[in-house]
Amino acid sequence: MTVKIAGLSLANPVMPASGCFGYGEEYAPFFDLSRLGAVVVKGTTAEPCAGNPPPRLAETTGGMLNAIGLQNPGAAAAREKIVALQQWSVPVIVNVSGHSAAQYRAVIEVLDDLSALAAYEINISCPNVKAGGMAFGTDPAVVAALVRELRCATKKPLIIKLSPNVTDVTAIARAAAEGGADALSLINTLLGMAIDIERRRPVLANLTGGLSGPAIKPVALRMVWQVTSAVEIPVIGMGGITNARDAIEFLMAGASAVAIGAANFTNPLVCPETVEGIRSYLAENGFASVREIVGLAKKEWQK
Amino acid sequence: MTVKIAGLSLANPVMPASGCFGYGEEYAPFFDLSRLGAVVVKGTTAEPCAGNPPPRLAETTGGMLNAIGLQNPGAAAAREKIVALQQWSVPVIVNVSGHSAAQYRAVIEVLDDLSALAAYEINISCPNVKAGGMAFGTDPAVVAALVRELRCATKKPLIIKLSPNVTDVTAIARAAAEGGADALSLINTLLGMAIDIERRRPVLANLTGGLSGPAIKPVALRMVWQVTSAVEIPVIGMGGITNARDAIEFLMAGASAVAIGAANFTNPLVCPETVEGIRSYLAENGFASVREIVGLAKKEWQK
Amino acid sequence: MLKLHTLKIIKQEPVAPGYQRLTLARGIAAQAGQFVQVRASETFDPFLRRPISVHDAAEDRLVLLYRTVGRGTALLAAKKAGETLDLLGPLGSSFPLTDRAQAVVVAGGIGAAPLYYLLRTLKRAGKQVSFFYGARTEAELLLREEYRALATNYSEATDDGSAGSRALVTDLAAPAIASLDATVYACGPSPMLKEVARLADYYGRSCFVSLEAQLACGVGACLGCVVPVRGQEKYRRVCVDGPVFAAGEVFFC
Amino acid sequence: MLKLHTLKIIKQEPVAPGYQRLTLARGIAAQAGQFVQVRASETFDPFLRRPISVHDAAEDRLVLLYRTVGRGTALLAAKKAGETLDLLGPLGSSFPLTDRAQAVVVAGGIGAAPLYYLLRTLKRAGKQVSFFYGARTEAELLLREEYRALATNYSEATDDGSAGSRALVTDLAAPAIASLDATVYACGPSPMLKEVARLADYYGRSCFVSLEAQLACGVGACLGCVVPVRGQEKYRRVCVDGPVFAAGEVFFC
Ligand SMILES: Cc1cc2nc3c(=O)[nH]c(=O)nc-3n(C[C@H](O)[C@H](O)[C@H](O)COP(=O)(O)OP(=O)(O)OC[C@H]3O[C@@H](n4cnc5c(N)ncnc54)[C@H](O)[C@@H]3O)c2cc1C
Ligand SMILES: Cc1cc2nc3c(=O)[nH]c(=O)nc-3n(C[C@H](O)[C@H](O)[C@H](O)COP(=O)(O)OP(=O)(O)OC[C@H]3O[C@@H](n4cnc5c(N)ncnc54)[C@H](O)[C@@H]3O)c2cc1C
Ligand SMILES: Cc1cc2nc3c(=O)[nH]c(=O)nc-3n(C[C@H](O)[C@H](O)[C@H](O)COP(=O)(O)O)c2cc1C
Ligand SMILES: Cc1cc2nc3c(=O)[nH]c(=O)nc-3n(C[C@H](O)[C@H](O)[C@H](O)COP(=O)(O)O)c2cc1C
Ligand code: FES
Ligand code: FES
Repeated sequence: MTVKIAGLSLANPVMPASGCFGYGEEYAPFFDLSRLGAVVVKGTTAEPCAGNPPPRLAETTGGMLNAIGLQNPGAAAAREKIVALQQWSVPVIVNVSGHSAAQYRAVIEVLDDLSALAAYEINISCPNVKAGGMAFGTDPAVVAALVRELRCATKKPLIIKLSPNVTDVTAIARAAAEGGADALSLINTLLGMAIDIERRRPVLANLTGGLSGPAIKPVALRMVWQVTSAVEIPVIGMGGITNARDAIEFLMAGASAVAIGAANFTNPLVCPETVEGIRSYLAENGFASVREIVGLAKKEWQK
Repeated sequence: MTVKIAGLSLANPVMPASGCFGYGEEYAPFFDLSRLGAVVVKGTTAEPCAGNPPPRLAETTGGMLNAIGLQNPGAAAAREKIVALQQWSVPVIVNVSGHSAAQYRAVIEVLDDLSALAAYEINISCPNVKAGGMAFGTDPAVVAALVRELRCATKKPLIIKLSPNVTDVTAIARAAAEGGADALSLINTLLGMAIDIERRRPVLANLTGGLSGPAIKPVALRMVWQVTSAVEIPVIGMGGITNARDAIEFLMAGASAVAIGAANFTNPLVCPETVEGIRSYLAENGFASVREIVGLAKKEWQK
Repeated sequence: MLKLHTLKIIKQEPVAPGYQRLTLARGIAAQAGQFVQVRASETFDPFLRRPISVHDAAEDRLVLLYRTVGRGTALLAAKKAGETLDLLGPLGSSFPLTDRAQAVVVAGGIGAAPLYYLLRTLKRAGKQVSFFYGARTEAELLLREEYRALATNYSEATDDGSAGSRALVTDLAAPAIASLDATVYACGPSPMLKEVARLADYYGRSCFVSLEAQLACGVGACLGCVVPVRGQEKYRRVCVDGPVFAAGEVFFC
Repeated sequence: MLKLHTLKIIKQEPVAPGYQRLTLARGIAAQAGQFVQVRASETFDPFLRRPISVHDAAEDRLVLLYRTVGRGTALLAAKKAGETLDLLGPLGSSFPLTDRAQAVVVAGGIGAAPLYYLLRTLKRAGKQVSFFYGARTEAELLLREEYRALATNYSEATDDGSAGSRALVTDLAAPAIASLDATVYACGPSPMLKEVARLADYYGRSCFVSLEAQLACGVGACLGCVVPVRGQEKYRRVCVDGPVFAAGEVFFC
């Protein structure tokens, strides 16, 4: 079940998606966190961040909208929580968010000495983060420059998390790879909104929010397929995974590992159940390792 | 219940979305088509088109993928079907597709004398239609030029149907408006895919397909809100509408009318039920006309 | 006639592990080979209706026979007598009767579902019917006594030899197709249908097969359910041009 | 203790039109004010769990009282005795007992649900309880005799005067809050809670309110369910920091 991503060796290819698992502590009562391939923690900014005013959530068909607005205790306070995660001896991936390159760097500076911290996932895809009027993650040149700058700031692996709200996700992926990314995560949420027809106004106080859950799986899978055809670096696939079958779809599409977000809310055991489900699938179908199914659908397709 | 769009006067704001209602005949056994605000027929090309090989469909959570590939009998054969729709005395909007500006023009040339034809909906958002390597509907300059050219080809109203698979839908919307569009339709399907883990290959013979159904409603609603803030021309909102409540969300977000696609497959009466549902809502809430709720959520939001 | 019905469930019986027979309280004027589009849930998961063949029909009754394979059929199986079922139909083409006095009917697995009503229809029309029923194992020869009672000649084949011959049902049917001046009807997995079609073509029998495809609308509007047509750059819709096709039209045999 | 449970439904009773009481076969060590996250469907529509307060609890029993307002609660109401319910809990904070010997408890509509268990808890602790129960109409004063039996003093208010006083329940409760050296507890619509909090603050009573919000995870991980905290640039989570808050913490009164 082991996989290698960005120089990390993970016991299995399943991890929770950032922002859907806090700093791990909330799900520790449900299962042994060491059963995860890695833990990806909440988007962390240099300074503490209060986040957006409520309402922050809206349920949608087969999914949900969120506009948390990066509420987090800030990098300094996050240190403790990251260290506390060490007790599970599971690699910790820290999702880093900011409003400028300097802010991303600031987070790395505060955390970089933590041996518990296995890799950074750089969130350049939060709908609220702007650079020069355009969302950060939507301009290849901006992305390449940011990654290059962060590449100099740390020796730890850099995973760049891409936005799906773009015309051509492969252009952004290539820019990140050229900038020196070790791996890519995709997808972040689709930008959406909901209207409360009783109150006659948008449901979310932030107007728009990020759509996640099984509703977006087809879009996520398509982007994982496209990106893994466009770049050589490994991809962590996510977007709507709810069980092992979904996870296997992402692996077969070319992802080297998967992350599970909103489905944790419906089923707190979804991560360990997915690990076991993949394990059974491999055994039943005579595969010796996860690697054997990575990109398998692509190979079949090219025949 | 009457609404005005692109110079057309519709008895109510509800129409089926293109490609989900054939040329009307398939749903005529279920209800009186004159209860619709308009009928939007299948994407029609200059020449007959066989479409993509099967499988063309995949179900997804809260939606479906399709890769029909514009199967249609061609403009000449479509004439008859359009004329046949006249018996319902409901405005007929013809969805026009092509692989080049010349092909769009060719469709218009064949159909333009039909008095039964109330307006054209120009589909510049089909994932398979390419122009200079990039999908047609994703480059503002290409869109403006196409609309300008078609503007000269007909006196009938031109509704431009936009793709959601872009970084900035407002840029495309503005380009279409500047090119002379009378109205906009949005959204077309999101590009997605599915993998069959038993067969270890993509489900659709076309690899990717268009995602529609309630799963995409939040994205559609967001784009309708954005576009109706960016341009003056009216918008026909669509994407995941399944009942009157959904339709009212689109109207409140700024759409002047709505179209219903995939939900027809689940409930063949969804269109007339939505008309009645909107009528009841208006009556119960003391609104004298549909116009009074168009953009209402925006007004509340700006307060 | 095509309509949206809300029918009361009067019986929901397991007929074998994973197989259910559902009896509804009213007829919908369906013919053998036609199907209905069932709404398995009031919610949007699953989003699409599920096509199920008419297993048997009468004025006061509509019977479905189905296999529980996924979410939709599981939800259908959870419905209880007394509840209602929302369905669209009857849909699609039916098995045509011909002027031949004899018929060979070949069923593979759950493909037997629509053939029960066909057997009843053929019997009522006074035809001599040879019925060949194949399944993986004895347990999956659903309702075998009821099928047997409707056929002039009845033969069984299973993959594991637990009932009838341990043979492919097509091999069992081959001599009948070769020797009888019969119309051939078949429903089952695609390789089986192709072999039946090949045999029928070779011996000059007219042959009708019932196909499956992923459907969406079920009424011909979405063009999603097509199959290629022999020798033409064209597709036909399983939901309205089929599900029953002349074998020669859809197989390159 | 926090766990995922699959509990058997032993009773599903309508207690008024649109209101159900659901009794489950096993306790989960819940305290008054806590809630559970119920999975209304095995499918993904609805996608999220639904929070429902613990209406009553014992070693061998968990009781929920809920109003059918949308798809989730409708699916919950369709579940029958003998079926199971998948739930997460107990979750959230509970109503604290204080050293006061008296309590004023104010319920508005379905906000009464968690207060039943609170009344039982207060009674067991030997408190004198004045219970004020407000609803739109008599029919919505759910289980009124059971509530009445648990309170030392019991008063009713309805919007239409069909039972008790035609008054706002807060106006009815005001004299008690003003005059009794009591701890005040409330659950109901937000304007009601604000008014109770204002009264309690004015008369110097400690006051605990149970809040609602749209939840996703229910366990504190998603940060979706927050409410602003008085006088701070901070938010607190309804699901783990609440649903029961000290009134002064969440209302600017
Ligand atoms: C015209 C027509 C007539 C038909 N008549 C009949 C009939 O009379 N009787 C009958 O039984 N069928 C009939 N079918 C087939 C029937 O429509 C399908 O079996 C049904 O739609 C499946 O729906 P589902 O939701 O249960 O399966 P889905 O969930 O849609 O699954 C489809 C496939 O994916 C696999 N799958 C999905 N999820 C899982 C999972 N979690 N684990 C393992 N495998 C999974 C299933 O094995 C299945 O094969 C007919 C089809 C057509 C087109
Ligand atoms: C901590 C906590 C404890 C709670 N405890 C309880 C409790 O003990 N008892 C209880 O009854 N509730 C309780 N609630 C509230 C309960 O969680 C909600 O009522 C429930 O989640 C609603 O789910 P639903 O799917 O039925 O409604 P949804 O479908 O989610 O609808 C939510 C709202 O939208 C409206 N709506 C949605 N669809 C339609 C439609 N088609 N037509 C008209 N209106 C529509 C409904 O009126 C409703 O108000 C509690 C909430 C919290 C946060
Ligand atoms: C409540 C919530 C909070 C999230 N917060 C973050 C975050 O802080 N940083 C980030 O990169 N992604 C964040 N995401 C996005 C998820 O990590 C994931 O990319 C997305 O939800 C798609 O996966 P899913 O469909 O499995 O949820 C958040 C998602 C949700 C639902
Ligand atoms: C089966 C199918 C065929 C479609 N064909 C067309 C088409 O020919 N032309 C077009 O502009 N849009 C086409 N669409 C897109 C719809 O018109 C609509 O924009 C989209 O499905 C979103 O609406 P919905 O979620 O209500 O289905 C098609 C959609 C479906 C599901
Ligand atoms: S299922 Fe839509 S045309 Fe057949
Ligand atoms: S619901 Fe997720 S933190 Fe409260």
